Amino acid sequence: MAGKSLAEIVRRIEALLFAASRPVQLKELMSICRLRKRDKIISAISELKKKYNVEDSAIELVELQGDRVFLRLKKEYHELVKRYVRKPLFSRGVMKTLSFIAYYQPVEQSKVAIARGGSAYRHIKLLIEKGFVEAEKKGKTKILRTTELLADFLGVPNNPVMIRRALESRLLQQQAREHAKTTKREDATETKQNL
Amino acid sequence: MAGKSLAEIVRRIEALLFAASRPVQLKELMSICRLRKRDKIISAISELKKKYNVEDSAIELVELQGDRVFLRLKKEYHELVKRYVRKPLFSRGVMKTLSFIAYYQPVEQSKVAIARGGSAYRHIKLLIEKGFVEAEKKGKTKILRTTELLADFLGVPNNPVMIRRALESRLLQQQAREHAKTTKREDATETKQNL
Amino acid sequence: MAEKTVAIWSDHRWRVLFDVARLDRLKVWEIRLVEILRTLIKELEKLGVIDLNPCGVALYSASIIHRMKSERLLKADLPSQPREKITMPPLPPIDIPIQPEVVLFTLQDVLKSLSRILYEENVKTSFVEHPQENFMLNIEEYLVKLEEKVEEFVKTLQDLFHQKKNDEIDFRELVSCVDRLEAVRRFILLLLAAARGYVEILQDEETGEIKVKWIGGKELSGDSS
Repeated sequence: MAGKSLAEIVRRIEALLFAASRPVQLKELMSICRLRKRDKIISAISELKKKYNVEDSAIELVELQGDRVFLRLKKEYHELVKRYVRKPLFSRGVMKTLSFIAYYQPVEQSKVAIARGGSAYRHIKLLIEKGFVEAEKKGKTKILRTTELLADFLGVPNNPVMIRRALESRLLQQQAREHAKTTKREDATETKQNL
Repeated sequence: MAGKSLAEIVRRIEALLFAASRPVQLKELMSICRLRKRDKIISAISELKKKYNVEDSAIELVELQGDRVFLRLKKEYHELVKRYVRKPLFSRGVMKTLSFIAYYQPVEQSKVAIARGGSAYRHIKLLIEKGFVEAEKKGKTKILRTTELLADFLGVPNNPVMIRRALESRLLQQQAREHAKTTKREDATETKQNL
Repeated sequence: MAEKTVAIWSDHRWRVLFDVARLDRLKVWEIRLVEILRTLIKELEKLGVIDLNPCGVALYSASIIHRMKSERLLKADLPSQPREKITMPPLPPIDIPIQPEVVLFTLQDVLKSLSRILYEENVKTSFVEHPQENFMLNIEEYLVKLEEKVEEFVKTLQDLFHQKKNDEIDFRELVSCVDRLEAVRRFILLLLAAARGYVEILQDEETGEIKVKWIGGKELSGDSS
């Protein structure tokens, strides 16, 4: 595709990033554009950034470790949009299995099944399919780890310690929120009684 | 949200359209923007159109019948992108149900279920959700039709007769091509044997 | 005396000692041999009789179980530890931000599944009727189109005869590599071409083969360039 214009390269990259809904490797972008050199891809990405990374956009184009780019919804719109998107990606059960793996990784599949029950196997299959977990065979069982994709979503480097810390801090935030709610409710009751 | 700027309304609409990956009703857009009047939404949509409906874009914003808007990948990039997207299609079963409805429409839901089995109801739900099929109540059953969105996907006018004819003629062409291939192959084998 | 001890043979508490045939299927680490033997001895003492037959069987089973335990110990087959319990802090479910799920398919995919439904699977479709098509035929338009098609076809025939440098060809050549519908279409056009005097259609009485002969005159050798 040496003859293809920069505009066409930009469009192809945009097409792949839009449809993939995941971080895409530079290699894949080179393949879809039939280009052997990175420089044209890099300049096409800068062009796309001009379109998306402006203040007036709900979508952003981010570059991630490991030569990957990701077209995603800006964080501040997640909560807002969630109510209108009919099918969340994972059920609550699957998300709990994911957080278990993330917290205890690297962890044997059999241990996940003991802790999370029989349906854990189905959850794990789905999580692998969607690219959030990867499995490595070891004897009779499998060792599970979360992937870079999850680290990206949590906004931390892909390293078990950092991921655990991120989860712990989320847990603390959640507890604080719940505590605040209870206190507020108690205060309200007290005020009522005092009236 | 009367105080919210047009820019924020545009961003919210973009966020919902991006995340939903389906045609979204104006009503939903009004709700996410907490607006009671359509005019602001309409002007926000025009703003978004300026961003997407330009030549240099692989994504387009289309308005569909029934006050719906859809942010989608341009048709010419589907084939190209399909290889790189992990789960690009509806499952085989859903595709069969869709092509069955396209071919026999308007068709009663109960008949689709007889022909395609019990899981047809799940398929139909998904197809309606994604905007490829629409249902109209008629007595105890529903009459199913494919939508403008599908006709657009297939590149034919949205009219049952035209869709069926288009499908039939393409099928015949395909069979002729396959027949020609087989004959050619047989001829080649014969020539080899005669040598 | 034997009747008194029958109850002992069948009591589930000591079953493991009297069901000799099952010995090799036992999970030996789960058997509390000393406890079982003590209760058995107490029971026998209560009866106040000594029946050497069950005592012998029990002794034999006990010794086998004991031996099995010793052998397993040598093989380092230690009794399994109770499963390690994983104490889990109340982790919040990880909420994955919304990812769009773009559905991609093409006409080719629809055709593939349609041909599976129509030709490969035995799908019950006989009850599905196509709605009446609003078939408005415009005769004039139809005739104009037909004339155009005949003209096109005659031109193709002319080129074909010219290429072959022969004024007779086999009808089969005209319809090889096309589907049934196209073959019918070509046959009808051929009849029309014959009616207009461009070709003659001859059938060999013996073989039944159909030959097409160009009788369009000058056009064949003439001006196809």
